[in-house]
Amino acid sequence: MNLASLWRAAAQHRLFWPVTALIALLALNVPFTPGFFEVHLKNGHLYGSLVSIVLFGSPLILVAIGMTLVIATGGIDLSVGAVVAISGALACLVVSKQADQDSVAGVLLAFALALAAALVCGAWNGLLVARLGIQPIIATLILMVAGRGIAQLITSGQIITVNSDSYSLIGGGYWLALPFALFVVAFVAALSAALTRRTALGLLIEAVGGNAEASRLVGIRARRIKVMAYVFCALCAGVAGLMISSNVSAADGNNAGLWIELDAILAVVIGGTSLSGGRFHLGGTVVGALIIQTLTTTIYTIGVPTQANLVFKAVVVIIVCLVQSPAFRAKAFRARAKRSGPVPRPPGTPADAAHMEVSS
Amino acid sequence: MAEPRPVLEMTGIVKEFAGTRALSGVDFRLFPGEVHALLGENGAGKSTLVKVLTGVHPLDGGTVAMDGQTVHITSPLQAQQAGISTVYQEVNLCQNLSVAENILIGHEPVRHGRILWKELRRRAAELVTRLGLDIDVSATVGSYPLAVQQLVAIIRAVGDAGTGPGTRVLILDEPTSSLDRGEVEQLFALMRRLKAQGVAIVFISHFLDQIYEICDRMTVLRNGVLVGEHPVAGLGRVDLVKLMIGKDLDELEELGEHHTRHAAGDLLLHAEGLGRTGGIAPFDLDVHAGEVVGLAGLLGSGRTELARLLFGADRSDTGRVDLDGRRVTLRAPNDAIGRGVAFLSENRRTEGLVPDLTVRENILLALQAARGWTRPVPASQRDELVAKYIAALDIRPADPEVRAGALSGGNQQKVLLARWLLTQPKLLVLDEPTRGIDVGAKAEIQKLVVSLSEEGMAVVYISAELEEVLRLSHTVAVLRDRRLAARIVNGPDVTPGRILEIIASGEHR
Amino acid sequence: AKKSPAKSDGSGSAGKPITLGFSQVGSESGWRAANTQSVKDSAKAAGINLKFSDAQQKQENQISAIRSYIAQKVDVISFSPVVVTGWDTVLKEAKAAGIPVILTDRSVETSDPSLYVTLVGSDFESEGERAAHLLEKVLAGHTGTVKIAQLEGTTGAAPAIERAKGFAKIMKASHPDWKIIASQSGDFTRAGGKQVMAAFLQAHPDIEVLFAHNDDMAIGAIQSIQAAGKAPGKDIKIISCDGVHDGFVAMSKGQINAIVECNPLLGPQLMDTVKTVHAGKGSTLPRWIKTQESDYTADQAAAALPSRKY
Amino acid sequence: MSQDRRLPVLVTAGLFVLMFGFGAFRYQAYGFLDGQVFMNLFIDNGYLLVAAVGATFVIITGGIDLSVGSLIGFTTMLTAWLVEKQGLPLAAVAPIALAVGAFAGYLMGYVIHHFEIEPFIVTLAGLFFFRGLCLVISKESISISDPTVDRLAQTHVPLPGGSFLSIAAVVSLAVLAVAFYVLHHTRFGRRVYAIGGNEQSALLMGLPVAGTKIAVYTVSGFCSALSGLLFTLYIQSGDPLHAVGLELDAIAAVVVGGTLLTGGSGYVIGTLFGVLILGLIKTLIQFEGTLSSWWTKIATGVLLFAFILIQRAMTARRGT
Ligand SMILES: Nc1ncnc2c1ncn2[C@@H]1O[C@H](COP(=O)(O)OP(=O)(O)OP(=O)(O)O)[C@@H](O)[C@H]1O
Ligand SMILES: Nc1ncnc2c1ncn2[C@@H]1O[C@H](COP(=O)(O)OP(=O)(O)OP(=O)(O)O)[C@@H](O)[C@H]1O
Ligand SMILES: [Mg+2]
Ligand SMILES: [Mg+2]
Repeated sequence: MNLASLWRAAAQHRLFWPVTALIALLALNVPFTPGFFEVHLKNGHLYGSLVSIVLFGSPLILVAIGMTLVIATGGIDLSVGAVVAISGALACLVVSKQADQDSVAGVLLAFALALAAALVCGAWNGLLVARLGIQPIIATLILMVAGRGIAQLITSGQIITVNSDSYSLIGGGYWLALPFALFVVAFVAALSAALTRRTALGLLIEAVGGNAEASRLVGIRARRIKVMAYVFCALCAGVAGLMISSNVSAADGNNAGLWIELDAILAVVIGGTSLSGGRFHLGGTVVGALIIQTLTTTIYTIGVPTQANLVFKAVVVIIVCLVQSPAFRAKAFRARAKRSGPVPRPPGTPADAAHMEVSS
Repeated sequence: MAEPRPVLEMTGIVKEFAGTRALSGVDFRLFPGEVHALLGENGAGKSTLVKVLTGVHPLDGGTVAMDGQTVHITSPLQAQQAGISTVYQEVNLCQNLSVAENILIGHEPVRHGRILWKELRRRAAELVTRLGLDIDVSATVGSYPLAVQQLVAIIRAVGDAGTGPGTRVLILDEPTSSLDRGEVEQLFALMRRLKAQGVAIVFISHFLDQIYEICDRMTVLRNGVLVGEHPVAGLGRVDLVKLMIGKDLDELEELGEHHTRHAAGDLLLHAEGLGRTGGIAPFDLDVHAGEVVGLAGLLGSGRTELARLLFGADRSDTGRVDLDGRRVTLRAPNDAIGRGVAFLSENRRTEGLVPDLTVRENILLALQAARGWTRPVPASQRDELVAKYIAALDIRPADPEVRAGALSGGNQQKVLLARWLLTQPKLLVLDEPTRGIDVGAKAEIQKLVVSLSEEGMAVVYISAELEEVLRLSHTVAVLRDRRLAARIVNGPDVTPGRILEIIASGEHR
Repeated sequence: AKKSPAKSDGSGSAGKPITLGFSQVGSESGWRAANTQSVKDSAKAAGINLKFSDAQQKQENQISAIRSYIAQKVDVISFSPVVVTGWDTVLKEAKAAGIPVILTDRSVETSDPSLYVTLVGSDFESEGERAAHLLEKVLAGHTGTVKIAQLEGTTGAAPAIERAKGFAKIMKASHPDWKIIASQSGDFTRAGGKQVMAAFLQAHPDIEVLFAHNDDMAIGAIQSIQAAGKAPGKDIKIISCDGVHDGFVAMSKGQINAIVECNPLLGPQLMDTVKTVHAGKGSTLPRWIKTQESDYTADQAAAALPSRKY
Repeated sequence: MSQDRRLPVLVTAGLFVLMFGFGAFRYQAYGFLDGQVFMNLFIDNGYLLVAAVGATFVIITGGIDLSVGSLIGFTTMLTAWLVEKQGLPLAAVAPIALAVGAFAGYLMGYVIHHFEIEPFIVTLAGLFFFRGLCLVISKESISISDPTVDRLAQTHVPLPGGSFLSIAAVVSLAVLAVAFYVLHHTRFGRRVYAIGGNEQSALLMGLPVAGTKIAVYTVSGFCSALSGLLFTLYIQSGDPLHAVGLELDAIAAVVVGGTLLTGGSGYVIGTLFGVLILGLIKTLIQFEGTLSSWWTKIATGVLLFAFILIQRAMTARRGT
């Protein structure tokens, strides 16, 4: 009885369904990869499926975290993929130009330049959206197209290889036997949580996303807030770019971060943040990103034939979204327990009921 | 004694929302050809009852019967088909469509599926004039102020009550909340006509005089419970109020005429030739600390526009403003806010509330915006402040963590008021603050205004109710055709009649 | 107007330099970039006035590019098809306008062979076969089953399909004991190769051979193999295609056992062909001018490395 | 007010003319002024126009449809497969393809409305799903040798002045006309705008919101399929990688045409100019003919930016 109530409490929690989905997806691997959950020490660092999920998933998590804030302001950022490519390309270019590629100073310089570039990209998006009032999707589409070109311009279409242990640390290296990327992600996540929840930034962002005109009339400097969101998002993408390039010790201006924006947005929504802006949930986003990365890994490990990859992905995504949708669960539930209430509701009514609140 | 059969009978209606139980076992009967008042405090459950009836919210219990047969209405569309047309509390129109379309969408005149636009506009114009309104029906609804939109919503509902598939029941949820006498008269005339045609009308309002003027019978709710069904004639005001809020209401009387205790502080705001083309003609206005300046005028007279200019919500294109004797340029609201001006918009839904945020967050928003994002309000202080104002304004439910969107109309209004009081402004601009607020709360708010002004806060007060304006203000500014026609020092000799005279004639000695 | 002189008639009479309209697939990989560069350089060298456009991997772009070349009345049109099918309409228009067409890099399916003069490029299927033969060399002596993992290129892309086909063909023909136990797309990228390989190693710890459709994926995979505590090139033998510089570096370290060259530097050959065609001697050319390519094994790597230009 | 809302379209049209003039001046030497160059805009972008028209419906309701590109690709594959591998006549295949597309749209609309899942996500799943199905049908491209396809593809609709249009171009213009009529002269069309304006209000006004929303996605699905057929004519082949990322072009075209993604305002005519502008940007870059791969991308971005900037500047002056 006590347990039951505890269960109900858990089921109420926002993260309940995303986490359930994640666990289910992980469990799906076990029959195909018996040792899926095993993690053991291989030449000085942890090794196992879970580790590689975190390792390969961390860039997506970063991008998704940034995307969450942008979406919360009622915007969207399609340019993250391009920013990933730019920052990676720039960093690798700088490192590869150095006499001693291993020198920490040089690598840090590369990081600094890359992030500076990312910052500029973010400011640019912010300018277009907040100052010029261009619709976010189109404003960022511009950088999505041109930015990819800029990245290729930097690498001149080639793949820039670097041989620098200090550079490969951030995305490929290990620290305390754990992937260093894990620490970066943890840091960024903690930072953004603090930035939004310890200060009033989160509240103001949610207000701007929830009702722009009202926010203007209470004197919120919406423009400033939006610019900050886009800059932060670009910075996250920048770091992700460093990770991706460092993970393979090479910058690929052509393909790095290609289509990552879609996965990021997917992660944000699976995490429970609405694309219409307002309330946002960083924790959910992280889980969402992990779900997507797990999905990718699963496709590889359970041997889905290549041509079926996308179908498989689509099906899983839609299932995950369905189980998360209260409307769907309500219907599914009513379908099973055929207790007809006083008024048989046609599909759609609960939806509308939920929306009605505002107008009561 | 043989009663006629009710056209609509709701029995044992139950409605639960996530936390709250909005309706518990309410019975409601409606007879053909009657105007039936649905009364109750804010949050009593009036709108919910309406929404449950019209299928916006699913029922959690009880039955609905029309002409004796049980009906299952599960969407507004079905309600309309069943002959129930409704004006919901918050104006629900499509801002992007023209007035004409908003009135007739769904019933557009068509030939071979092709919309006959001329015919459409003709019909709309006709319906509009029937309510004595003259506006360009091909302009978008969004270009008109709330009051006009409210009228359009009524015209839509009534429109198909006249033309549509034999409307039997007409529901009006606070239709008059921001209309003034002229429009209300027109509306009542129309209601009487429909009543004569045998249409049954549900009328929700917090204006008791209107209830006594137009209604035959009334049903009173309190906290979602039915507390009585009476013929209007049978029940006096005092008893009615007692029935609604469960306690006597003498404060209003004791409040008396405020302006008698006039305390003219030093000049706070001085506007000179301030104006905005298309909005309001250039005007001069002085507001002193501790002074209440009431804006009187008819619908569309420009009160809101004036108020918005004082706050920088719109940019003025002529004139200048001094605050505290210092010249200021009001480019955006936060220029004004920074100098202690606060503005409560008349349009709580689109310009006030952030529905997804909690009550607490909504209340704190203005203060937080002023402090900037780096300096959040300390938790302890925050909760204490919020609790204080929830109590002071008696916001229900008193839980700071509920979604503001889930509050009843009146309570949302209180939340917004709290939001601005929190910032302790020097000048408080209130555009129809008592819109949709129940008698008790209205008295509370009026008392609040009085005490605030006594503590030295300057107030610019807009209300569709002349009496209210006169009761509270030291100075009355009369607007007409979007220009400031007159400024009068309030006193015993200033009566609603006199104001209306000025509005009519447009000049005063 | 731009630097290139206006053309009144298509014939481009002796005085004027030849104008070549070249439509590139896109810039999806380092290989492609090298290919583009080579075309541009050799055009300059050959004094041919090049009109270049990049189709961003979209056939529709390539078609409209070709249309605009027709409208601009260039002397010769050349392009590396994004896909093998669907060119008839636009090629007919070119033919109608009397502009000869040369394909590069990969061929197209047409109803009417006269629609293009010749193809300058490599044969992906044979590359797949050569890869299989190289594997024979590498496995020299080894008998019994061989567990192979395959890193495919972008799903649906011609090189990916053809190389897989060629490899499978030989397997089927002469090596019933070779088994492809895992095969996924690494999108021709290092990141892709690395991620997929990491997953493979989890699910199939017993992989003995890796066939990667290009060097980049192989290089990515090598990193995963090392992370798994195995020795690339020894515990797991690796064969790949292309022969980009980094690939040779890896091979010289013994991490890749053999590479099938797929030469992107076909600019010079292309320009010669263009000249011949423009001189009206197109009929003398073979239908398919194959690019000179060779196979390399680890022992040749060090020697070949300095000479790699891409 | 109503003036203001038509302004973006007018501005877009004006800018298009301006840009075209610029091209004509810059490349007159290369026969840019040859009427055919202009007609090619329609020939080369007809299928995009059809897809964009479908997207316009969705976007006006405040939704979005990302499955466009994949559905087009899928239709090309399906058509090619049925015609070539199954030997069905095109006359039979075309209706099937259209029905499939419409049904796909219907399904997505149903899930979006009844299960309250964001359109972005549902249609994104659609994007993955149909791209996947392409590959499931066949990894390799299938060329169509069917004579009817050939004939349709080669047919030139002659125009005064020696220039010509393709069948696809003509069809796309017809679709545009129909869409315009539906949106502005039928109840359905007005409901689309109403929902975009305020879905709640539309519901409270007693409009059939569910039906309309689902219908809109069905329309978009249908348009994608039709666009896919036109694309098949244009390319005469099915390929699993056809039309990748086309949804973004479609959305961009719609938005550039002055339609708001927030829904409720916009005109299909604007979409036409949006498509023409994107097409023109491509054409200009091709005529420039000296741009490297990456400069092509950068130039595209810059032109798009310049264009939107001017559009903003010209429309903003009127708006509040
Ligand atoms: N969508 C909703 N979700 C949760 N609670 C709701 C919702 N709508 C109304 N309520 C609650 O139901 C109760 C009745 O609300 P309702 O709007 O019916 O009051 P009302 O009588 O119309 O008040 P007012 O006179 O202010 O309009 C209130 O406590 C309100 O908080
Ligand atoms: N009856 C009307 N006819 C035409 N326009 C109107 C009408 N009423 C208001 N307007 C428009 O509203 C604006 C001024 O109205 P405003 O809201 O400032 O007046 P108000 O006195 O505040 O009205 P309300 O009583 O609704 O608050 C002007 O732009 C005017 O065009
Ligand atoms: Mg109410
Ligand atoms: Mg007003």
